[in-house]
Amino acid sequence: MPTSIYEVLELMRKYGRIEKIHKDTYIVEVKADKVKDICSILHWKLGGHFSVTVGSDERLINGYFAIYHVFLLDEQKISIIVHTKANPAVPKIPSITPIIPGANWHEREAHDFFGIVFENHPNLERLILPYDWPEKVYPLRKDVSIEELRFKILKPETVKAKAKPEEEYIVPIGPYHPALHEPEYFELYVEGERIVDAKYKGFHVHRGIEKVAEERLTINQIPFIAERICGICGYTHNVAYCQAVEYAANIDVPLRAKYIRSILLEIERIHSHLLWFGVLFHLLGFDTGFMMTWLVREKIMDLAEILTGNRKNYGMNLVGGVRRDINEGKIKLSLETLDHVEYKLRNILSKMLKLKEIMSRTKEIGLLSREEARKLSVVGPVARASGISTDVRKYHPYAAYGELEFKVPVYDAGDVYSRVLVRYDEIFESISMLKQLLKNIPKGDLMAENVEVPEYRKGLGLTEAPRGENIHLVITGRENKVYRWRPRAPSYNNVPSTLVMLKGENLADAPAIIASIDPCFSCTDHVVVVDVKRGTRRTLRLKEISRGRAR
Amino acid sequence: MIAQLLVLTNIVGLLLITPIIDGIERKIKARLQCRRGPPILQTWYDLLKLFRRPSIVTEEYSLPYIISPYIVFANIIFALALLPSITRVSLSFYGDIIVLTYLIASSSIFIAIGSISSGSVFATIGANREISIATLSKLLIALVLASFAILKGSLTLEKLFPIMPPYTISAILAIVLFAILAYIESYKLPFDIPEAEPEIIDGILVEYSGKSLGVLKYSMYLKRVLLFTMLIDLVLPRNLPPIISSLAYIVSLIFVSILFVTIETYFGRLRIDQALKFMKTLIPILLVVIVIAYFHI
Amino acid sequence: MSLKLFRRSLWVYHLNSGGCNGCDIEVLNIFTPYHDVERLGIKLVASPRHADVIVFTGPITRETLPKAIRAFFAVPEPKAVVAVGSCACGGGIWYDSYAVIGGIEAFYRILEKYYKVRPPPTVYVPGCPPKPEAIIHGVAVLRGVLKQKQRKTYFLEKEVPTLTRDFIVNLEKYMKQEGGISIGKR
Amino acid sequence: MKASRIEIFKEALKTGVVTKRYPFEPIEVPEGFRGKPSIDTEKCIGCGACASVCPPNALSIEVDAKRGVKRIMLFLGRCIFCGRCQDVCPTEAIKLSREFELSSLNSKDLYQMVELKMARCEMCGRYYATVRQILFTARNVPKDQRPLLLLCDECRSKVSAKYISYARW
Repeated sequence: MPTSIYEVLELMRKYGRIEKIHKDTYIVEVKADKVKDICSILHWKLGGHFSVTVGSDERLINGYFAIYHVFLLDEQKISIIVHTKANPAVPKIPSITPIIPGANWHEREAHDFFGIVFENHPNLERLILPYDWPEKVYPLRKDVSIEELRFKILKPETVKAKAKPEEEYIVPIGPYHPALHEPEYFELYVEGERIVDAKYKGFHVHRGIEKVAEERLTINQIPFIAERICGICGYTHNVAYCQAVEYAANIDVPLRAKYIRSILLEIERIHSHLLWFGVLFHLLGFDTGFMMTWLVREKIMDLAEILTGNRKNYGMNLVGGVRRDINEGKIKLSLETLDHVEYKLRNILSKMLKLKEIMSRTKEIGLLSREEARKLSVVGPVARASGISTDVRKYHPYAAYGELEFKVPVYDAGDVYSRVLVRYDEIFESISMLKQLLKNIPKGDLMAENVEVPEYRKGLGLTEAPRGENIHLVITGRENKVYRWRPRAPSYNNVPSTLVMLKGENLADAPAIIASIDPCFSCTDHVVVVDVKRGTRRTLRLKEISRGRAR
Repeated sequence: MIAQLLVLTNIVGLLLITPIIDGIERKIKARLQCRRGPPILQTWYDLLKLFRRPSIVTEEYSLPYIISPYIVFANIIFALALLPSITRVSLSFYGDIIVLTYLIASSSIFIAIGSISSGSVFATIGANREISIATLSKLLIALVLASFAILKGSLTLEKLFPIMPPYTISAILAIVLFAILAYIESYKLPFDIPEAEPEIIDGILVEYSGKSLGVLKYSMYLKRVLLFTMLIDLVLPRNLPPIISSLAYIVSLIFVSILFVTIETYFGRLRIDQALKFMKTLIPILLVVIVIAYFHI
Repeated sequence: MSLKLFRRSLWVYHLNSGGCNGCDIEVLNIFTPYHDVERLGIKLVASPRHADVIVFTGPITRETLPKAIRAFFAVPEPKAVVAVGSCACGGGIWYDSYAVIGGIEAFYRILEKYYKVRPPPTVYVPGCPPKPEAIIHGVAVLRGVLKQKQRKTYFLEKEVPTLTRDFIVNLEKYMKQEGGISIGKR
Repeated sequence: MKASRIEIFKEALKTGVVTKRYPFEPIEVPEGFRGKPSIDTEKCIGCGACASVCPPNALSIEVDAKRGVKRIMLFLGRCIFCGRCQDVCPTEAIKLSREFELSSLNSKDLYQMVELKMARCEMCGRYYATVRQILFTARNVPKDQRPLLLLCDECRSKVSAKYISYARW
C-alpha cells in the first residue's frame, strides 16, 4: 500500500507517461485498455476518490478526442488526472462505471456532448440534452458553431406537442415548487408506503454554458459566467475557474487577493448553509424556523453587499486577483456582524434543532453508508456525514486556507440528522475562520502584475463549495479564449446518492432526504410515483408526500 | 320571529367577522416571526379578489367538482345556526347535537368528493389524506359530544351550554379534550394538512380557482370559527346581559384564535402517521371520560 | 386597467424557467422578515390556478419551455407577468446559447406564433440578481402604486467640429477658443 | 423540548419587528453598490472598449454607415451589473450608479442609446471612427503625427509604411 507521493507516482509510472502540470497535480497518459486498471487502483486501493470525467474534442490540437478522469488523493494531497485518447473516427473508450458507479453521469454527459462511446457502460442513455435534441448532433464538438446549434436546431414548434399534458405529467403544473427554486424530477417507485426504487430526471436548467464560454467569451469574461452557474454558491465556481487558469498560466496571485477570496468564500458558505437550514425547516413545516434563520442570513447578505457591491454574484474575481479591496472600516464592520450572527445562531438555531418534530423526522432517515458513499464518490457535507473526512480546504489547500486553523466536522451515522449537524458545525467553523482571516489580512497588491495566458496549457481548479468540492478543468486556447472548460458542481456527484438513500424509506420522508444533500438545483420538486404492483403512474409534489400517505 | 332574526344576525355577523379573525391570526403569526404582517382586513381583500376572478375548470371534471364548494358552505352555515354565538340564541331542536356532528363530518366528505371529481391526481391524493384524517378526528369529536350529552343528560345543544357547573373532573377533561380536537380539526400545525395553511395551498384545493376557491376557503375559515364557537359556548356563562355576552363572545373568540396561532407558530409539522398515532392515543382517554361522566365524577 | 383587482391582494406563482437560483432566492427573500411583502397583500401560492401573477426567473431553457407554457395557461385571466432578473428580461449572459429560448419576449413570440395569445401586462425587473427592494418596486409598478423610474434614453450628437488638418494639429488652440470640445478629460 | 420552544419564542419577542417600510420609505444602498450603468453622453467617445469586455454583450456597438453615426447601445435586460465597462472606460463615461429601481412595464425602456457622429477617411471617404474618438486620441499624439489620424486603418497602414503610427484604436 503506497502512502507517500513518491510511491504513488512510481506506481503510476508503470501505466504510462507521467507529467506534472502544476503544483500537486499530475497527468498520466495511458492507453485505453489500461484505463480501468489505473482508475480502480486510484479509487479503491490508494484511498483517492473519483472526482470528474472530462471529455474534450482535441482534434484541432492533436487529432484525437480526449478523456480525462480526475482523482483526488486526500492523504497525499495531490490530484491525478488520467488521460486517454480516443480515435476521432470511432471514439470508443472502456467505461469505468462498472468499477466506480459514481462515474455514471460523467460518462453519459461526455457521450451526450461529444459522442464518445463508453464500452460496457450499463446505461448509456441521453442525460442532459433537451428532449427534442436531434440524434448525432454533439454540441461541444469544435466543428459545430453556436450559431448553427441555435438557428438550425432550436425549433420551438416541437414545443406544441410536448406542452400537452401526457401521462407522465398528468397534473398540468410544471415541475415547480413554491418555496424551493429549481425544477427537477424524481421518479419514485413505491410499494404501498415503501420506496423500492427511484429515478432522477432533471437537467431542466441546462443552459449550454460550456459552449457559450468556449465560443463567445474571453478568458477574463468567463469568471462572470462561472459565477452564474449557481446563484447560491457561484463565487466558488468563480474562484475555481480563476485558480485553474492561474495554475495553467503560472500566475502568482498576491496574498492579499487570496485572503479576500477566502473571506468571500466563507461568507458565501455561511449564507448558503443558513439558506439550507431555512429550506429544511420549511420542508418540515416549521415556517417560524425558516423565517428566523433567514432573518439572520439577511445580515450576511447585507455584509456581502457592502464588501462587494452586490448581494449575490459578487463579481469580485479576475484571472490574477480580485477587483475590490476591503478597507479597515469594512473589516471592523464584518467582525461586528459576525459576532452578532454567531450570537444569534447559538441562541436560535441550536434550539430549533432540538425540537421534537425536527429530530423525529431527520434521525435515522435517508441512510447512506460509508461504502455506498465511496462507491458513488459523494463529496462535501454528504460524505462527511457518512464518515468520510474529505475537505478540499484541508487536503488540497487553496487561497488562504493553508494558513488557517480549522476542524473538519465528521459524523458517522450517515442519516439526515448528521448532515444537519455537519452543516451546523461548519457554520461556526466558517465564522472562526473568517475572524482569523479578517484579523490577519496582509497588506499588498490586489492583482498579479503579469497576467498572460499561454495557449494549450491545462489547469485544475479546486474549491470547497458549501455543497462539496468544485472542480474546474481548463485547457487554455488561442486568442485569449479557453479551449475547453469543464466546471463540475458538487451536486453532480451528490444527486445520484439520493437514489440510494431513498430506497426502502417511507414516502413521507422523501423531501427531507432529497433536500438533505442540499441539491444545487435546490429544489426537488415534483415526483412521479410509480406503484410497482398496480403499475399506475401519478405525479405528486414533494410537499404533499411529506404530509401524508399516498395510497 | 325575533329568535329567527337573532339567528340571522348571528350568521351575518360571523360571516363578516370570520375573515377578520383570520386576518388577526395572520398578523399575530407574522409578529411572532418578527414580521410586520398583513393588514387585518387582508383575508377579506383576498376573498373579495377571489370572488371577482373567474373559475377555470379542469378538462375532465364531473358535477360534484362544481357544486361541492357551495354544499360545504351551506353545511357550515347551517351548523353555525345551531350554535349560540354573537347573540345567545340558536336554532334548537331535539337531537341537534347529532345534526351538528353530521354537518361537520359531511363538510369534510363533500370537500373530498369535490376534489376527487376534479379528475386531477393531485387533488385525489389530497382527498385521500383528508378522509384518512377525518375518519379519526370525526370519531373523536362524536365521542366528545357524546360525553357532553351524558354529562348533561340531553341531546339538545341548548341544554349543554355551559358545561360547567357541575365542576366535575370529567367536565374539565372533556373541555380540554374538545380544545385539543378543535385545534386538530382546524388544521393547525403540527396537525396541518395542506389546504388550511395560508402560505401553502395545495392538495385538495389545487384544482379550484377563482370563485369556487374563494367559497371553499371561506367555508374553511367559517369551520374554524364554528369549532372555536363551540369551545367558547362550553365555558361561557349563560345568563349574561345581551350586549355583554356578545362582547364576551367576540373577545373570547379572538383570545382563542390568538392562543391557537401562538401555539402553532412554534411547531413543525408531524408526519401524518405520527399525527394519527397521537390522535389514536386520545381514544382510550375519551372512553374513560365517558365512563366517569356517566358516574358524575 | 384589470390590474386594479390586484391592488390589495396579489397571489404569486413562482416559476423558475432555468435560472441560476440567484433570483429565486431573492424572490423567496421578499417573503422573509426584513421585507415581508405579506404586508402588501402579496402571497406565494403553490398552484398556478390560484395565482394572479407568474414570476419568471431565468432565461427559459428548452427543457422548461413546455412546462412554462402549461403553467402560463393554467393561470386564470386577467393575469400579469413579472420577469425577475436580467435572464428573464432579455436572456442575460445566456442569450445566444443553444439550450435557451432567451427571455420572456422570445417566450411571448412563441405564444403568439403557436397559440395566438397576446402578451399579458409584464413588468421587467433587471438585475443580477435584483435586490429584494427592486423586486418589490417592480410589483409596485405593476400595481400602478409607484411610477416607473427607468426610461429609455436616446442621445444623438448634434454638432461636431469639421476635422481639418489645421484643426487637428492645432487642437489645443481651438479647444481654448470654443470651449465645447472637452471630451475625455480625466 | 418544551423549554427550547419557549426560548425561541422569547428570542423572537426580543428581536421585535424588523420589517423595512420600503417602498413607502426609501432605503440606503451601500457605498460601492453596483447599480444601473449609465452613460455620460458628454464624455463618451464611442471607442467600444466597454462593448468588447462586456460578458453578456449588453453593450453593443453598431456603425450606421448611411447616417454616418456610431451607435452605442446598452440593454439592461442583459446587463449583469459586473462593472467591467466602468473598469475599462478611458474617459469614465460609463459608471455604475447606485440606482436599483429599474423595473419598467415596457422592455423598450431598458435601452439606453447614444449616437455619435463619425468622420470620413480623407483618402477613401469611408466612415471609420467617431469625431470624439479622433480628438481624444489626437491629444496624446505629437503634432506632426496628427494628420495621420484623419485616415482609416487601412489607408493609414498604406501611408505609414514609413511612419509608425502612435494611434491605437
